Amino acid sequence: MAKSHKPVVWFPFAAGGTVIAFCMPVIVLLTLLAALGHAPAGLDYQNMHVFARSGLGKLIIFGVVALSLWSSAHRLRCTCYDFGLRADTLAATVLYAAAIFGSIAAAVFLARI
Amino acid sequence: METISTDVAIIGAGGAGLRAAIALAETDPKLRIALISKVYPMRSHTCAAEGGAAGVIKPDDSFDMHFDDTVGGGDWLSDQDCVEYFIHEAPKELMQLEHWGCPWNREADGSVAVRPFGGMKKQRTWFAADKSGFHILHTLFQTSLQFPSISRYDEYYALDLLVDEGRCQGVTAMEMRSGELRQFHAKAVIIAGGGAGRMFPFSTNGAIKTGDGMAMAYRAGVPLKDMEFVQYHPTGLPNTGSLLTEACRGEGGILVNKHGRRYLADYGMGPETPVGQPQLKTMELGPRDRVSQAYWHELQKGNTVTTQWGECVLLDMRHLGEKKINERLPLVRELAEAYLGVDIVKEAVPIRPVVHYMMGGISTNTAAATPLPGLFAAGECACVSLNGANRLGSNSLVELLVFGRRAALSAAEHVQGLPAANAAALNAQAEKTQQRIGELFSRTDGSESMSGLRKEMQLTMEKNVGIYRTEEGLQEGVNKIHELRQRYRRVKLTDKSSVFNTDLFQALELGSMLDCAEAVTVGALARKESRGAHQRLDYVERDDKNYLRHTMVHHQGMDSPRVDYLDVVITKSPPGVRDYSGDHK
Amino acid sequence: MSRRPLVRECPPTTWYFRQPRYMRYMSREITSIFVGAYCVLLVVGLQRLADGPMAWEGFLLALQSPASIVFQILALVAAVYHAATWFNATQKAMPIQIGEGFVPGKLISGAHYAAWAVLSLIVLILAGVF
Amino acid sequence: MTPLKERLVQLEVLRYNPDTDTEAHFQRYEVVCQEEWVVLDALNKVKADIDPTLNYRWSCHMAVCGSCGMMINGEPKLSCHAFLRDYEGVIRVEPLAHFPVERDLVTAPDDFMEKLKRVKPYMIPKEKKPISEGEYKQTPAQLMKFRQYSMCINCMLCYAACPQYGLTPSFIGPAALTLAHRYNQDSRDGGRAERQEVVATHEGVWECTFVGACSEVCPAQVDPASALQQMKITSSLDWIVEHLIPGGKP
Ligand SMILES: Cc1cc2nc3c(=O)[nH]c(=O)nc-3n(C[C@H](O)[C@H](O)[C@H](O)COP(=O)(O)OP(=O)(O)OC[C@H]3O[C@@H](n4cnc5c(N)ncnc54)[C@H](O)[C@@H]3O)c2cc1C
Ligand code: SF4
Ligand code: F3S
Ligand code: FES
Repeated sequence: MAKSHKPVVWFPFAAGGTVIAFCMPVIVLLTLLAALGHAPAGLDYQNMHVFARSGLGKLIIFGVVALSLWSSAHRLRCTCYDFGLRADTLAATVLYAAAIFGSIAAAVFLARI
Repeated sequence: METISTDVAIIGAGGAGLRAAIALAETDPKLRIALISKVYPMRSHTCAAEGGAAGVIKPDDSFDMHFDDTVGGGDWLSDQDCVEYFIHEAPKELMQLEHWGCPWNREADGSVAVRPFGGMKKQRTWFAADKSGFHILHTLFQTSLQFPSISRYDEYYALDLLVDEGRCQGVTAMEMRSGELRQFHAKAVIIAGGGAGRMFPFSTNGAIKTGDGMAMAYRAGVPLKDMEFVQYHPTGLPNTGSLLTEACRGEGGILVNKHGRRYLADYGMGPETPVGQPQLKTMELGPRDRVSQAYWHELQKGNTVTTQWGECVLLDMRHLGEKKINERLPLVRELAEAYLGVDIVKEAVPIRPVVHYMMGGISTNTAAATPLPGLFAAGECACVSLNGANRLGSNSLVELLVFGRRAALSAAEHVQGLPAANAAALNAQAEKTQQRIGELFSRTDGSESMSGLRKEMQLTMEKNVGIYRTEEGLQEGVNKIHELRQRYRRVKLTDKSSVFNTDLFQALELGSMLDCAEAVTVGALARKESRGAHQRLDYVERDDKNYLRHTMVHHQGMDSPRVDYLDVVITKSPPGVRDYSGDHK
Repeated sequence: MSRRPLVRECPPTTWYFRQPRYMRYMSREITSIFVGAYCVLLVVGLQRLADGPMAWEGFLLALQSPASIVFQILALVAAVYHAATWFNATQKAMPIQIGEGFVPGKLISGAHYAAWAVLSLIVLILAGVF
Repeated sequence: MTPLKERLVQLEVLRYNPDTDTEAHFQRYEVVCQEEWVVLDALNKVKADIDPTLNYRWSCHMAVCGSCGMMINGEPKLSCHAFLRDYEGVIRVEPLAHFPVERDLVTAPDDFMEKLKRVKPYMIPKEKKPISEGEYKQTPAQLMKFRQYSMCINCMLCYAACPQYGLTPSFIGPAALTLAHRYNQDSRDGGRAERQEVVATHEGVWECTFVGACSEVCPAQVDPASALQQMKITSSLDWIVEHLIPGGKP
């Protein structure tokens, strides 16, 4: 048995899990406020645009989105297996591809801002 | 019947068996080793040992002191050449275990720590919290995994030795999961089958300690030595018999009766030492036989505490404080809490003496050899005459190592240049075992229930061969066990299946225990003196003139066994007085 | 007659009904569906942000649909549940030994909770919620 | 003297005898027990007084030999440490999950035994030295670093609890991996690289999805889940060193 290359996917999963834990609840809270019609000032176009245009802002946004996507994709892959879906390679390919695609999209959009 | 050819067959994979296997593998990697055990190695009862293992290591200690403690503790029934060998090997073996990874407790500077123990004049007991035996067993088992020459036969129940041309040449064993009998043809056999405490109803011993190894050798003509010396441990839980290690007292726990008196002071172990400052070989750190006997006297005087589990005395450890208890006696705390509902940090625990260890066993010499060529024995099943009339706590675990290894060296030497076995003769013998089992299965007129016989045996042993013994009681015990052995021939199997038939194994174990029980009772009746763990109310004094000798009990089929004696080897310590009062220096 | 061991399979699609702790595990794992979906929402939001003020306003407006509200509530629950399980796990993954003893697990997890609260508060303040 | 409280206990025990049965079935027993007894005591009473054909393993009756693991009301437990006082109604007793059943409550632990061997759970010393040179020094702090992981009694409850082992039997599993960790963490040992050959494979730590059930059922507080998560982190760091740092050796 050769050593596994699992760390390639597991490390970003673990990093993403941490990012989700720390950041996601508050981000969802913000958009939920917006959804309830109480959008905080920070979500105004002006403010968001300034934030997303700064280098640091871009980095933070991309980091959060990409790592969270990856982490979720990886966990979903395991969950598929847990639910009895034995086509693990297929699940992995589809989900990781989706995560990568999402990340690239995020990068492209960020670049356009 | 399938035949398995090997160089050395080891029966038992507890501490002694595993140590022997490793020693053989290290001595000569070409030797084929069959390690046969009725349980997976890590289930062996060595795992239950809590307190620790004795070996001289600290600068204030000396071999002479360990020698004196062992010989005196054994009431001068130990063979002194054997003790001499043992004490010198002990530290080496414990160090070897350290090198194999045993998690011994440590001093701040990283060296191995030792603790005080009953009957020892110096602190010399190596320990791994209160799971010393557990760690020793698992360290040995795990170490053994690296040797390809050790073939394990786990859950094989060994039945009979194969003896031809006056040499032991193998053993028959049943694979428990298939019920198939196998014969092991071996140039040498080492028995490491453990003790036989299950003869008694109330014991610290696990269910597997049924004396199979002793009985096997005994039936093959090897005498059992000093079987009447049965050790009671003073501190067992009154309901399950689970042991609260001697380390409870080593760390400073005290024993009190219902009046709160530290009664040991009344039985030659005083004067009282200050609470929480245990003094070696005094009061609570007296030897097991004395401390257990003191309980009996307290019981007679009505000084015991009546609990729902019977008459008890109290073991008080509250003054040690929670921190020390958690650090040094975590298992004790857990056991008392779980099985008795007593938190030792807050309450004194009711305890009573419980059968613990067999000083006697298969007669071996210092080379771990039995009188039957090719047969070696080590561990609790053997009586190499280290422990004499009373084993000191923490000498046994080391005995497993020292004599497990010694048996291996002797066996390795024995197998050199042996002629090929006469397979036909061995086959014929194995067939006999086959028939014996077959007969047990096909017996339809069996009238005796196994659990019934077992209960009668246990009650007899408790009643007639307990802490204190009398001529009358012993005679009754001898008669009763003899009767039970006859009745055992009509024991009936309810379960006739082939796979993992524990009804069958319990029946076979009962047979072993009855054989051992007969040796115990007969030996005890014949020994008309009081020495160590053998205390007679009708012969209260030690009688060195007549009984400074080992009892040798020889199997005589269904007849009563024959008893003769063997002189004790005395090299430098003439019999003296066992002094456990505070005055000894 | 001989051995014929009975193999009792672990049912691959329904095993998690066997023990409550398996259900707890599965709920933790399932949070990833909501978190993942929410990430997609974030990417869409980025796109809208890139498309200009009108698009962004439209995005914020679209968030107010009932379906979106329900989804975000679920996503919030999932995110919080994830966070709790994650912080509780830190003490297992990263035990800290000081001398002979270990830092109590509760302390390690607790520190994470505290950091989480502080971080969330800062974000809320920066976002102008208060 | 407080009298012993007695109680009529109903047991529902899974029975299977390969000689006669094609399938397993439950059998009901009623035994009078003492309130403070454990399930094992009840089984012993059944075997002695009611049904000698009932089969199960046990020895120490003090939760240290690891032989008496069973599913009790669906939960992996040592039957000598499962107190009747904690149960009401009918108590359902089954053999340990995820292992083939030889007979009644007796399972075949072969797979576990083989895996144990594969992780090399023995000292591979950093530097060998003869016994005569004395002990390898180890401070109490260094001892505490691995002591918890050396407490495993090999009872296999964690295997019966871990669904990933049930679903993917090739998984090395919690206890064996934890023993590898035990030696890796031992200051005297230098065998980690060898053990990684097994630990860092797919069948090693990577099959674990941190269900955590192993640690919840462990009767010896070994906390295998913790060991496995730590091993995932160190194995990942190894991978980075090995693949991303030129000439890097873990
Ligand atoms: C509760 C307790 C605490 C103790 N504490 C201490 C202590 O602190 N210090 C100390 O020095 N000593 C202690 N002792 C004593 C010591 O632990 C034992 O004497 C010792 O462990 C016995 O080891 P052994 O290898 O001889 O036998 P065991 O470990 O009992 O092993 C016997 C082996 O023989 C096998 N076997 C038996 N019959 C058969 C058969 N028919 N076929 C195949 N295999 C068979 C078994 O499977 C087993 O593997 C304690 C004992 C007990 C019970
Ligand atoms: S880790 Fe715990 S549950 Fe698993 S085998 Fe070891 S002691 Fe048993
Ligand atoms: S239950 Fe199984 S999945 Fe991992 S944390 Fe324990 S091994
Ligand atoms: S009987 Fe030994 S662990 Fe239960």
